[in-house]
Amino acid sequence: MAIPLSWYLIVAAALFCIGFYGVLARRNAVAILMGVELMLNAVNINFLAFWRYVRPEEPLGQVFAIFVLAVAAAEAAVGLALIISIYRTRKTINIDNIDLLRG
Amino acid sequence: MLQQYGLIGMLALIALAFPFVVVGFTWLIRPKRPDPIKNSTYECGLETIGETWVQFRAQYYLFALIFVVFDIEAMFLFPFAVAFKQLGLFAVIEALLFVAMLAMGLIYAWRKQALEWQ
Amino acid sequence: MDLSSIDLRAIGAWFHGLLISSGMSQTGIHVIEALVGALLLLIFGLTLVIFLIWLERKLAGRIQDRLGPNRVGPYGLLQTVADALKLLTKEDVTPLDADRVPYNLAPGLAVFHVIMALAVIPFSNRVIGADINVGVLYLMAVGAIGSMAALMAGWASNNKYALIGGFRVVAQLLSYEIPLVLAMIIPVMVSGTMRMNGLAVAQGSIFGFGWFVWTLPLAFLIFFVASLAEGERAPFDLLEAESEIVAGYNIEYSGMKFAWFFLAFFMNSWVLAAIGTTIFFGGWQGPFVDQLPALGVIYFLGKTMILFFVQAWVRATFPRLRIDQMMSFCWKFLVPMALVLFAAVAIILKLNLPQPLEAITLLVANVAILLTGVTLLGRTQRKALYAPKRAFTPTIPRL
Amino acid sequence: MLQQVIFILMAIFTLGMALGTVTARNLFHAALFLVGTFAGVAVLYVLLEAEFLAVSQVVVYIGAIATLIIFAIMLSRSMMGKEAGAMNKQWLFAAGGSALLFIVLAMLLSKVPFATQVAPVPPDTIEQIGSSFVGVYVIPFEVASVLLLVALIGAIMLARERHG
Repeated sequence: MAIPLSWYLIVAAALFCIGFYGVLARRNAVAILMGVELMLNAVNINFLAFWRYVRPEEPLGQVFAIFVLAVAAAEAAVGLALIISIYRTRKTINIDNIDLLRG
Repeated sequence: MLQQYGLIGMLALIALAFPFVVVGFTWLIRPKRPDPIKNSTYECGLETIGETWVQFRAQYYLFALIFVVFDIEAMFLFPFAVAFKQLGLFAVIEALLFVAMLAMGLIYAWRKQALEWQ
Repeated sequence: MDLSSIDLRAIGAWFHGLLISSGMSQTGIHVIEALVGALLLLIFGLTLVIFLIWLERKLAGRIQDRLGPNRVGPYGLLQTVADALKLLTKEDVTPLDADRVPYNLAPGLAVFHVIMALAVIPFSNRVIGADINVGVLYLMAVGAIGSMAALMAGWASNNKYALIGGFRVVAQLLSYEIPLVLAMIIPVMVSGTMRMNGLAVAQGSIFGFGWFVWTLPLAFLIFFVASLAEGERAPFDLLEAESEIVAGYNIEYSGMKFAWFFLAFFMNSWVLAAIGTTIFFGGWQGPFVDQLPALGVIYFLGKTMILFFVQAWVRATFPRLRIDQMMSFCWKFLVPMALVLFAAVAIILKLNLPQPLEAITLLVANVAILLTGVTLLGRTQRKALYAPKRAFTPTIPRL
Repeated sequence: MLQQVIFILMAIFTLGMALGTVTARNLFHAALFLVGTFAGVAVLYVLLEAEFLAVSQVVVYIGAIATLIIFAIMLSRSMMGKEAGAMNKQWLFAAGGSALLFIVLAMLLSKVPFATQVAPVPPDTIEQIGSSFVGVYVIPFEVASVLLLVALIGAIMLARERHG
């Protein structure tokens, strides 16, 4: 095959690390969620790369990637609803300021 | 299979470049006489009051939310529909259960008035 | 001359042979063939849209007892060309407060999404840009890019009307995508393929009796209504409700950038008509198409024009809906009906009935669901109409 | 050869867009960069010959999730740059940690010999996926519908504007 498997894995790893950085470093809750979406995408690249290069005759990798997609959508829907609801009561979605539980 | 996508990729390149090439071409031949009033919002000097990016109502979000759930449902149903001919009656009932579950979500949204545009 | 020898495939084969004889590598041939195909599709789309704009204006004029364009060229045929030349040389005003990069990107994306849709449309059995396995879903994906363009335009203009228009139109496009897609799943289920050409092939029995519109008329109706909304056409053209939000998300655009939105609008309608033709009206199928494959293109374009005409007809005659009515109609009427229809068709197909009986059962189920839906809708609407109306509701003061 | 060139270009595009997503000060721009990333990943899926996933990626991520994110940005008026910076205090540590993680992963991945095979993709992959939804993987399939139902109900409860 023209493209070696490790290329895909390295791109996925880079995407995962960028998403990881976004989750750790951003202040805004929506931006953190975007970081999580990047990480989920990286995971999906890995699923599909392994499906293509290890067992293309069986759809397991694709099916799993579809479930990841569904979970990502559910996560985004609930996460963003939470953010909107927090914004409504606290007028901020800056993570540094959301520290109700700190007492 | 990748050959088919070769045409799609080529079309994507051309279709993406073409509008900008034409806009760039008009930039060469069109008149350019900017003035502050013409370039203001509404093109007439009437000032906008307050910030443009005002806060929107949650109604838009609720519709987008219900859409997302049904979008995922469609994505699950398409492979099912393609495989439909090889499946037995029991498999079809399983898929209908899946649809019924989401129909329940729709009914819930209906009952909670999330579908009303207030 | 033997008419049956005219085959569009022959031209492709001749071109392929020409490339091979030039001694190019395999990859080079693929690249050049893809380039030529893509350019052909682009040119086809642009010429088509010039004609469509003229056609729609003329039709709307005739329907509304006006003349329509009649000055430039015979029957005003060159009116669109004149308009295009004017827009090309027009000053292009960019608002100072605009978010420049998304502002300039949005019209390009709007054009991009309609031209991309042309790639999977089967003009005839062999004349198809790319007959991919996931054709129907690909069209959905392309539509998603279109709503992103509207959102970008609305946001980047820095104008409240544009923003409201953008958000409204996205809410509308998203909502109506669901009945549209559910209505498209049903033919996919019957034919067992997502290829656009496969869907057309599956409807090929004698003289159009295999068209899905006969066995699944309700699916077609849902598809058609939803496609009116997806094409942002009256009665669903809330984005350009002049009386409320001036002109929607493209209000701050002028010159060529406005022209791109305009072009995308017309081509989108045509693409939706073409999808409807392929999925429900047998695509390029028609009499003698097996003997003379070139006829397929003519059948396809003719059927698509008829559907486009009906769209234009509806646009010229119907009044506009309010946004709350539009959303209710989608989520409380079309989507439940599409879900019920999906379940009914799935069960009927698994009963293993003999062929003519199955088609009749499908038809009966379609009509029954439609009648039930309309009756329920009428009943609730009547209840709302005759509900006691009072100027104010007296409240009993609580002690 | 051509595939490799396309892969490298798309990988650079995707990663660049992803970097834009995590660094842009304006949240709307970050969301647009995110859309670009999703599109790039979809092209990578096409190169992997997973056409169904490539198209689903565009439908779900660009059509649904990105739109949802942009709506949420509007609803919370969380434009960046107006408040203090986009990054929190620990961003330097986060950058170092992520870079370190990437270096370790990349070294690991380029060393491990995975048992790959060169087999063609079966033409009926989509049928396989469809029949496995209602066959082998029927329980995840039904659980996914429950998950979506629960997400819908929960999100409506959270996002609804309460009256009175």
